[in-house]
Amino acid sequence: MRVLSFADAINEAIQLEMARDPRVLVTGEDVAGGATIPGFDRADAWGGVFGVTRGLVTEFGRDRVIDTPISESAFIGAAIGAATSGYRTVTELQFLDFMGVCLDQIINQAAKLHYARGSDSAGIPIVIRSMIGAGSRAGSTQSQSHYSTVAHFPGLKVVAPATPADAKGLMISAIRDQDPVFFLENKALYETRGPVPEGDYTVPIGRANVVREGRDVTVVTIARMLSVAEKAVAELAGRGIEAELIDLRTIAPLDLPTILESVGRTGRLVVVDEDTPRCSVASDIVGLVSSRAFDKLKAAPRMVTSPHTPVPFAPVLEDAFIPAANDVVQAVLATVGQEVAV
Amino acid sequence: MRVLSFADAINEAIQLEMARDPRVLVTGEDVAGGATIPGFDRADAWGGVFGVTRGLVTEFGRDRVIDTPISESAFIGAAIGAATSGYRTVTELQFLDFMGVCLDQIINQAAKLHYARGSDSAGIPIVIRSMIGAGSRAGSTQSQSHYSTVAHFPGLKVVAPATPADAKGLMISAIRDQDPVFFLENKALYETRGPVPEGDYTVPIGRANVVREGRDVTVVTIARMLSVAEKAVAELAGRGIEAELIDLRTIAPLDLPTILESVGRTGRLVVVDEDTPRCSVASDIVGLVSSRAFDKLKAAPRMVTSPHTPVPFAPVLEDAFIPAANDVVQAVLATVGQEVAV
Amino acid sequence: MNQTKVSEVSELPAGVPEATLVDLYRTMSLIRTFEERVHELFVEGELPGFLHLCSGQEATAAGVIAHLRTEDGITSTHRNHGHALAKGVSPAAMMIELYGRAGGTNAGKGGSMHLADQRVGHVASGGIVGAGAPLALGLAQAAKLAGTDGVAAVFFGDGAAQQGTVLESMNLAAVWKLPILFVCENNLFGQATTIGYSSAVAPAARAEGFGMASEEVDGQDVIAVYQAAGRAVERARAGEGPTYLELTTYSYHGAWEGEPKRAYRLPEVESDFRGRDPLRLLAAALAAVKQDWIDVKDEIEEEIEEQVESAIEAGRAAPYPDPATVTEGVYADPTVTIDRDGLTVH
Amino acid sequence: MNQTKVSEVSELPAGVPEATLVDLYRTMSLIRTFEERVHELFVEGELPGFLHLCSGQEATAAGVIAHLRTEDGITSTHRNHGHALAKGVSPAAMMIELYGRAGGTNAGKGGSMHLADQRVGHVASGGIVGAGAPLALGLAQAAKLAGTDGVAAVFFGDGAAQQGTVLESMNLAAVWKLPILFVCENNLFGQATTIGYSSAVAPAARAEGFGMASEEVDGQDVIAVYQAAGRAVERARAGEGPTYLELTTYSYHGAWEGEPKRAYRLPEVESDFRGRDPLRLLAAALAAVKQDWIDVKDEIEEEIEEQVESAIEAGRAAPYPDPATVTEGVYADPTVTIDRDGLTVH
Ligand SMILES: Cc1ncc(C[n+]2csc(CCOP(=O)(O)OP(=O)(O)O)c2C)c(N)n1
Ligand SMILES: Cc1ncc(C[n+]2csc(CCOP(=O)(O)OP(=O)(O)O)c2C)c(N)n1
Ligand SMILES: [Mg+2]
Ligand SMILES: [Mg+2]
Repeated sequence: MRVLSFADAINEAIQLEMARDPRVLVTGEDVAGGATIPGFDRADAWGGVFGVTRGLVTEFGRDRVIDTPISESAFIGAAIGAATSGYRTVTELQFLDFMGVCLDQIINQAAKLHYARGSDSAGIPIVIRSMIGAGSRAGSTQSQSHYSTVAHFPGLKVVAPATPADAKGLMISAIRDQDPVFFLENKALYETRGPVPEGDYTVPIGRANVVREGRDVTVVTIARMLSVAEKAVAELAGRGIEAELIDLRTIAPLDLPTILESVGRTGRLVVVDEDTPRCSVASDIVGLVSSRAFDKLKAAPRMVTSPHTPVPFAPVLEDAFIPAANDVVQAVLATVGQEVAV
Repeated sequence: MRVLSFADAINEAIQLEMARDPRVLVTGEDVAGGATIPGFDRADAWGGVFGVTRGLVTEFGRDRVIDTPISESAFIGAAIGAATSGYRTVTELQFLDFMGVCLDQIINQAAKLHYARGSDSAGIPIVIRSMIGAGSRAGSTQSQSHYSTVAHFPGLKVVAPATPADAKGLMISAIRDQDPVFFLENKALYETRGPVPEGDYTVPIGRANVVREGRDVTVVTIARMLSVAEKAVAELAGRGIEAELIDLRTIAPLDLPTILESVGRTGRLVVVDEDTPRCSVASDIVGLVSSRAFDKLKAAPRMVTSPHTPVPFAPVLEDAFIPAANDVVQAVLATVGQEVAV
Repeated sequence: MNQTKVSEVSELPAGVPEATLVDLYRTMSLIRTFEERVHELFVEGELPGFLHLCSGQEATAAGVIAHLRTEDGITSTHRNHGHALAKGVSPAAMMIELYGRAGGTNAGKGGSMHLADQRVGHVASGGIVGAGAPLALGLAQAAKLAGTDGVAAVFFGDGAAQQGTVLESMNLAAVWKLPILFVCENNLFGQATTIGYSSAVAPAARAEGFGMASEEVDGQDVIAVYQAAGRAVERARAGEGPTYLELTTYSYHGAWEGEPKRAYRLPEVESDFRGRDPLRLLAAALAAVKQDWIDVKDEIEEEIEEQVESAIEAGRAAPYPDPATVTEGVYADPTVTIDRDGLTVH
Repeated sequence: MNQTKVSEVSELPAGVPEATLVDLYRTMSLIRTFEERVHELFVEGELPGFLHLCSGQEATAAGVIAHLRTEDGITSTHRNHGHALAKGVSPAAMMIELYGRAGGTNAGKGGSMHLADQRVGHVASGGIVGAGAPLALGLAQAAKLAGTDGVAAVFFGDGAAQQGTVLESMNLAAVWKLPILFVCENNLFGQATTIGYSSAVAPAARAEGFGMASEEVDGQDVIAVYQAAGRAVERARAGEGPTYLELTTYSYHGAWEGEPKRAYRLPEVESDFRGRDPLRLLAAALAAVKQDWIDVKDEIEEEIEEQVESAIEAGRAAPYPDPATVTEGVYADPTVTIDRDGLTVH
């Protein structure tokens, strides 16, 4: 199959939906680039900091691919308002770290309007693209992955693809969804490449993906942590430990059944999450599995997360901050070891 | 001992600290009330929507008890800046529901400045007072308890007292603390009364309180949920089930040791949280206990929370939304029942 | 910028048809009657909720919204009853909602602060001060993209005028040249904070700094409001961009129902405004030019009385919502099947 | 409001001592040399990080900060090296931080975007556009409460000027009449978005709408900047409140180091600004009046060259931080004992 980068897969998904549905818009800081500069309606435009929306303004024009001032509350709120008029805006909150300047529009307007208006509306179909992930030496305010804070709010959907194929399929689903969808893109994945089907297909929101089957332990990962866990799983296989690997893909609504089904067979759980630990998706999943499948668990479920600190800048510190394959290996060995010890 | 309301206990704590330390300030919308209205420097001033800061402007004047425009980012950020100059501002984010308009100053500035500046500063000593809690028929944007979203961030401390005595002691600790402290006040508690020691005392931040000892099950509560759980515990005692009741008091940093010590004896855990379930403090505690004390658990740990919905307005709906004593009773019976079944 | 002077009494201006004035009176009278009855019902303990009434401010809702079509969307605030009624939301549906019953505007899930009815363009209101401004930008953007001459309006208070959300929305409206009205209802206070303390200048003074037209208008004088709003709406429909209207008015019932003390509201200020009550001002103007005004007025008020009483009856008669519906309708997507904890059910 | 006209070349104005001009040159030269070497080291792959350099914008930092005392606090942005150097942060400590080593300004925990040194009043910078404005309000409030004539300054860009956080901070500064300078470094772009698209008017035009004084100044002309800042600081120290300065300038290295394409930056615009390079303008002005300028200039540049090279040496020589320190210093309170997961340890 044809191979694309994660960034190009997202670009293709948006391009296809914009071509299919004239009510799909793209807004955000520099999503086109160079607005009002003579000649920059065209291919020279930026297409976002990492070029994910490059070329869209060329094909669809400035009316549908709209640069904005640095006013996230205003333009994300505008996307919500336009949604009540039937438009579907793919808007960009450049980094999830910036949510604090506009979160009200997301958690109190987008998330609640449908319910608080009596649940008889067509919903709030918007997609909020946002970058997550440490490792780019950007420091404490441009490296975070605090998606548990948005996953907390009823009314929002939150997806975090790990592969180019899922990125495309989830983006198409997100754009067609009737509800607000937070679409998280780990910076470190943009250049990763993988097979991506041509044309129009969807990956369902609310479904985790069993990437690898295994009998000994269930390892659940989010976004970039899939690749970290894959290294660990390969090493563990060498030691005769067969891990079942589940890429969560959707953070909210959570596909607990798929996790429970797996834990029902393996009896062991390790959740790998790049976020910090308190009130995280990792502790959420461990808590939910423990309360709903306690009798299935053969050993203490474990979480592998970043430490409870801001993201540090210095490479040696940041590398120590991000969960590594060896952390996953150790966690799995501990869950298995516990039983051996019993 | 002298009896005070929850609101008056907080007022007394702030008054004592302002009298003790001239660098303690109070800011927020109408924390005095009637700024620039002739004659309203005095006792007639509001002292906040529920009068919690009433009288402070009379004693300390407009320079230290400062009304603000409805500009939460600006005045909370100002409190942070003033903290770097040695002032200790008790600032009010009227309802936690409003955090979305100013969260950046809280999670990226207050929470991170100390660490990101190299951890050699005197910290960011501010207290952010904020109301939580449903039941006042205010609807989806003035009734929430989503403190897990702030507890998630390293660098912040989060406290939520349940009694007047703890409210006073925790407020004094919060004002003296070197770090930013989120001080959560459940509206429904303001008029509740209880014994409050005179004068100057502190309740340590980071310590849960074992309110009642019991051998059968550990019930952990947050803020107002203590009173809900107390009803349940009384009913359970009637059925011969002795619950150990722990009032969390501090949400971050979490006093897990006290919970683990209790679960070590009871083998059972029920967490009662007024917040919605996903990535909540309830699932966090259940997750942490399950991963760290798995072998001590005799039955599936449980959480009692509000449902995954915005807070509805209609009394019959809102009453169905808020966790009730019977929900706690049922959860405890289930944990006990499970073992009986074994 | 064009500054309409505060007129002590409004004589009938050319160009405003008498029938329009009568309609304006009808709208204001409906709002006044509705709010006064809600006040009584709350005081009597019959109505639940956290209520922010707009008695005294009727001219702002009536005068502005008179220029809007059903499909012209508005966003409003915690104090939205007047905007809702002027926009054509059913008083009965509103009252059923306020009673917390089933079958009202919001299925019991919104309440006073969150009243909305998309079908008549009352798109959203809510408890977050200033939050309506960005939403209204989207309504205006949609109208512009659709190529209609539709407009949008956001209502907000003098307190909200200081919120960054509103300020950056003003900038975006100017940059995108959107067909939108920023309607600042300056009732002198944000809770107990005077406008003089929350802003060093009149909020409308900011518009120019964003490249936006503005007018400061006497918000007690519905004719002046109607005329200023007319100019703003015309400008918007003609593609000339946004306008900021600052309407000075007063809330007879203070900040909210049950507000502990209102001592900060100086009696002399209040009596000034009550002396220039928007309904009385318009009634006086109409009496001066319209022979049969007294009869028409009585008729209107009788009608409205009946309408409001039957709305109250509807509220009392409506069934309570089924508690089970609390977990329904969190997501619009019909394919979502989740349990009480928000977990996917296969 | 007083509007300084853009002067084509700045002849020596009365009232600015020659020594001050030489100091301004020294500061700008330090910033330029530091940034150019950082650029080279980044291109060579020696320096890590997400770097936003300020070559071309030296006059804004130098001209404004020349009026500030050590205890006058500033807050800055992602593009803060110039402000840090002008405020007196040690180039070696900065370079050590940029190298990600131990012993620098932020113990390796901040990096380029978060440089700070409280001891010299460089209180905070960071990666959130506009976030420095509220913090600076607090610095000014503290100075005012302490009864000193201290002032604060917040630096921000033309893009940040559209952020609600900045706008509502302007209002609060005016309402509280704080001793603060809002310094808008208008370098024509926020990333690839032109100021002409992000704002319908010059950002400084907003100040008046909040009741704040303002000046628009040629940000290439350090003398003009120095004079305007002098007026603003004087006003602030005298208790006359805040001032908004909009300084038009240009970033030679674009938005950030490694920015993919700069085609959106029209060559003719760039060469205009390079033709009015702030160092060259000041050097020309000094050459015209100061006999020994050539020698003084050489001396200054030699000194600075050494200073920057030794800073680089310090960066290269400094030890790497101990990875274990990643979990240290999250809280300032010495009594907090938590584990890696943020849980209390008894
Ligand atoms: C973001 C936010 N901050 C604070 C509040 C609390 N609050 C509710 S109403 C109000 C006053 C609003 O004043 P104004 O905008 O003038 O409207 P008015 O009530 O006078 O009609 C405040 C501060 C809120 N609802 N939202
Ligand atoms: C709140 C927020 N939104 C968006 C960004 C992404 N971002 C980083 S720099 C930048 C451009 C800033 O432009 P300007 O304020 O003019 O400063 P300049 O880079 O031109 O010096 C943007 C949009 C951010 N850091 N913070
Ligand atoms: Mg008001
Ligand atoms: Mg710029």
